[in-house]
Amino acid sequence: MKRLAALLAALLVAPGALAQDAKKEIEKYQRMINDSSPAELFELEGESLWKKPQGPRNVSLERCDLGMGPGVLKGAYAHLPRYFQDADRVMDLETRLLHCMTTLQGRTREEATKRVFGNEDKPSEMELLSAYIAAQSRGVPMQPGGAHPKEIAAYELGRKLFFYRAGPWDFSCASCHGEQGKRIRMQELPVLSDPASARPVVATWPAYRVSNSQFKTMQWRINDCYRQMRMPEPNFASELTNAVNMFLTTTGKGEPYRGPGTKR
Amino acid sequence: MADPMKIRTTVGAEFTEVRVLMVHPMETGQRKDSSGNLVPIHFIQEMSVKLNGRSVLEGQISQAVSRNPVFSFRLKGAKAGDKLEIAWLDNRGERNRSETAIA
Amino acid sequence: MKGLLRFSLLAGLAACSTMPGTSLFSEKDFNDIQAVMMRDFHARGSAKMDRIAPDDLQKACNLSNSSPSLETAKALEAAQFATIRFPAGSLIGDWKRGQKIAQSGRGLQWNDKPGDAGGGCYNCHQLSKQEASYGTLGPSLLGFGKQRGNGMEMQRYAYGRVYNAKAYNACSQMPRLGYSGTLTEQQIRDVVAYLLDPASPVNQ
Amino acid sequence: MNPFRRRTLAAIALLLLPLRALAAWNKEAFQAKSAADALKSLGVSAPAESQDILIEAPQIAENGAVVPVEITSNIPGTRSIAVVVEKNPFPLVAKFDFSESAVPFVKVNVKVGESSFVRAIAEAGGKHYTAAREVKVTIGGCGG
Repeated sequence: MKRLAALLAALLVAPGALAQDAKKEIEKYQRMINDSSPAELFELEGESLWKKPQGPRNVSLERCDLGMGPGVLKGAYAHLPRYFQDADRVMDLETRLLHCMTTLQGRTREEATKRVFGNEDKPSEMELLSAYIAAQSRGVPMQPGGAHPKEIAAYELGRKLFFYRAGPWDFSCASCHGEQGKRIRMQELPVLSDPASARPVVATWPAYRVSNSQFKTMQWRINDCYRQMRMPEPNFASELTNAVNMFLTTTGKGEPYRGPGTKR
Repeated sequence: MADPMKIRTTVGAEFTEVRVLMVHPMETGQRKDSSGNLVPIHFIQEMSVKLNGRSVLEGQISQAVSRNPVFSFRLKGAKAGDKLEIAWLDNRGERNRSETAIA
Repeated sequence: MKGLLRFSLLAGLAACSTMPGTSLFSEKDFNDIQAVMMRDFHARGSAKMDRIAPDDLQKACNLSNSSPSLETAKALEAAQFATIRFPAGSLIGDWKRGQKIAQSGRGLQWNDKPGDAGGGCYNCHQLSKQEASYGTLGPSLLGFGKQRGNGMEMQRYAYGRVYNAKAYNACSQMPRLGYSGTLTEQQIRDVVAYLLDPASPVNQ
Repeated sequence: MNPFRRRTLAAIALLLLPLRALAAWNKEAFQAKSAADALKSLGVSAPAESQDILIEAPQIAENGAVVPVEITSNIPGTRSIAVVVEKNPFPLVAKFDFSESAVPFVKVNVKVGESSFVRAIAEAGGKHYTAAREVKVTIGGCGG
C-alpha cells in the first residue's frame, strides 16, 4: 500500500505541473486566434441580413424589438434573456428573432426554423444575425432580466436543469461543469454555476469556432451539450433551452460583453 | 467569389500595419461536405499588395493557409491617403481585388 | 487486495461529492422537470424519449446532490452490482482494440451510427504516457495494470467498473458503459486489456 | 531535346516572361511531399540557423485548423520569408517576397496537420537562414 500511495502522490503532482504550463500556452493560443479571427465576416453578413426584406410581408427585421425598443441594437443582446410582454414569455436572442420573423415578416415558424444551425459552407440566418446583434453590445455589461416573476421562474428552472442528472450516461451539466480545474481532454471546463467562471464565458458567446470555421450560438451550445449528454434533442427556442440560457447568463452577469468570441 | 476583403490599416511611427481578411474556403481536397462527398481542392495561390500602384509584397500561398485567410503585413513609408490595393488569384483562376485608402 | 478496493472506493466518493448535502430537488421538482422535458425534447436518431425518465439511482443521486448517505450508497451499489454479468473465462481482450475504444468519444449520441461506440476514456482519464490530450475529471489510470497486476480479481474489478461504475461508487460521474448498452462484452474485455495487459501503452 | 538546347530555351523563356503582377506559383515546391524537397525546389540548401528570425506561435494549439504564426526577420536585406510545417502532407505553406518598402514580417493563420515544427526560411543577400518552433496540436473537446 505504501508504494502505491507514494506512486499516486507522484502522479497527482506530475500531471498538475504539466497542466499549468499547458494552460498558459492554451491561453496564448486563445489570445492569438482572437487577434486574427474571421468572426468579423459573420457580423458583416449578419448586418445585411438584418436589413434584408423577407417573408410574405417582404419586411426586414429592422423594426424588431429586442427589448429596448423597435430596431434598437445598442446593448440589446447584453440585456437578454428577458421577459417580453407581447409574447408573455422569457426569450433569448434567437427566440426573440424567431418571434420577429413570424410576427413582422409573416414567416411560418416551420419555415423559419427549418435550418437554425448552419455549417461551414453555409451559416444559418440565426448565426449571422446573432453575430451582428451581439457585436452591438460590445462593452455593455451583461444584465439579463431578473425582476419579473417569469424571469425568476426561468432562472430557477434553469438552475435545477443544470444539476439534473438524466439520460443513459447519468450526466447533468454539472457532471462536466461542476468542479474547478477539470478538463475534458485539453479542454478546460469552466464551472458555469460559479459567477467568476461563468462571466468570461457569458461575455464571449456567441462565438466563431476555429476548429470548423463555423459561428455558433447559445441555442446551438445548449443543443450540442444535450447531444453529448446522450439526451434526446431539445426543441429550438423552447422554454427549457431559454431557462438553461437564463441560468447561465444570470450566473455570469455583470461582465462587459466582449464578443463575439473566437474559440477552439 | 467576389466577397469584399476586409482591410484595416493602422499608421504607426515605424511602419503601417495592414490586416486583411479574405473570404475563401481554402479547401484541401480532403474535407467531406455534410452529405459525405469530398469537396474538391480550391485555394488562393497568389496574392499581391500594391501601394500607390507599385507592388510592395507578393505572396504565394497554399491550401495549408486557414479558411477565410487573415494576413498582417507591415509597410514602410506609407502615409494616410495612399492607395492600397490587394489582389488574389486562386487555383481555379478566380480573382478578387480590393482597394482602400490608408487611414 | 481488500484494502485497495476500499481505498479507491473512498477516493472515488470524495472526488465526486462536489456539492454540500442540501438537496436541490424535491419530489415535486421531479414531476415538473419530467413534464418540461417531455414537452421540450424530441427523439432524434438513437436518442429516444424513453431516455428522459430518471431511474431510481438517478433519483437518489439527484435528491442528494450526488453525495448520498453511506447506507443509501451501499444499497444503490448493491443493486447496481447485481446488474453486472461477468462473462466466463478471461476478461482480458485485445488492448489494441481497447485503445481505439478509449480514444473514441462516440456512442449513444443522436448522430452516432449503431455500433459506432466508444468509451470516451481519454475524455476524463489519463491512461498512456504518449497521449498528452487527456481529461482530468477522473483519476489518472497511468500504470493501472503494472501496479495492480492482472489476476482474476483485478480483471473482475476492472470489468465490473467499466460495465457499471455505480456498483462501486453510487453517484460516480462515470457512465455505466455496459449497463447502458454503449459497449458490448467484447468491447469491455478490450478496454480491460488496455488497462491490464503488460504490453499495453498504459503499462509502459 | 538535348540538355543544351533545353537550357537555352529555358533561359530565353525566362527573359520573355512578362513582369507578372503576381509572383508565379511555384508548383514544384508547393507539391513537394517533404520539407527537404520543398526547400530544394525553392533553391534553398543548408540554410544557417539564425536567432534573428523570430517566430511567434502557440506552443499548444487546441486545434490545428487555425494556428496563428507571426514571423519577423531582423536579418538585414531580407527579401523573402517561406513558411514550412514539416509534418504537413505538403510542408511548404507560403512564401512571401518583400520589396524595400515592406518590413520582412508576416502574420498568417496556417493549418498544422499534427504536432510539428513550424519552420521559417529567410533569404537575405543571396544566402538563406532558418529558425523553427514546435507547435503541439491537441484534440480539444470530447473527441466525438
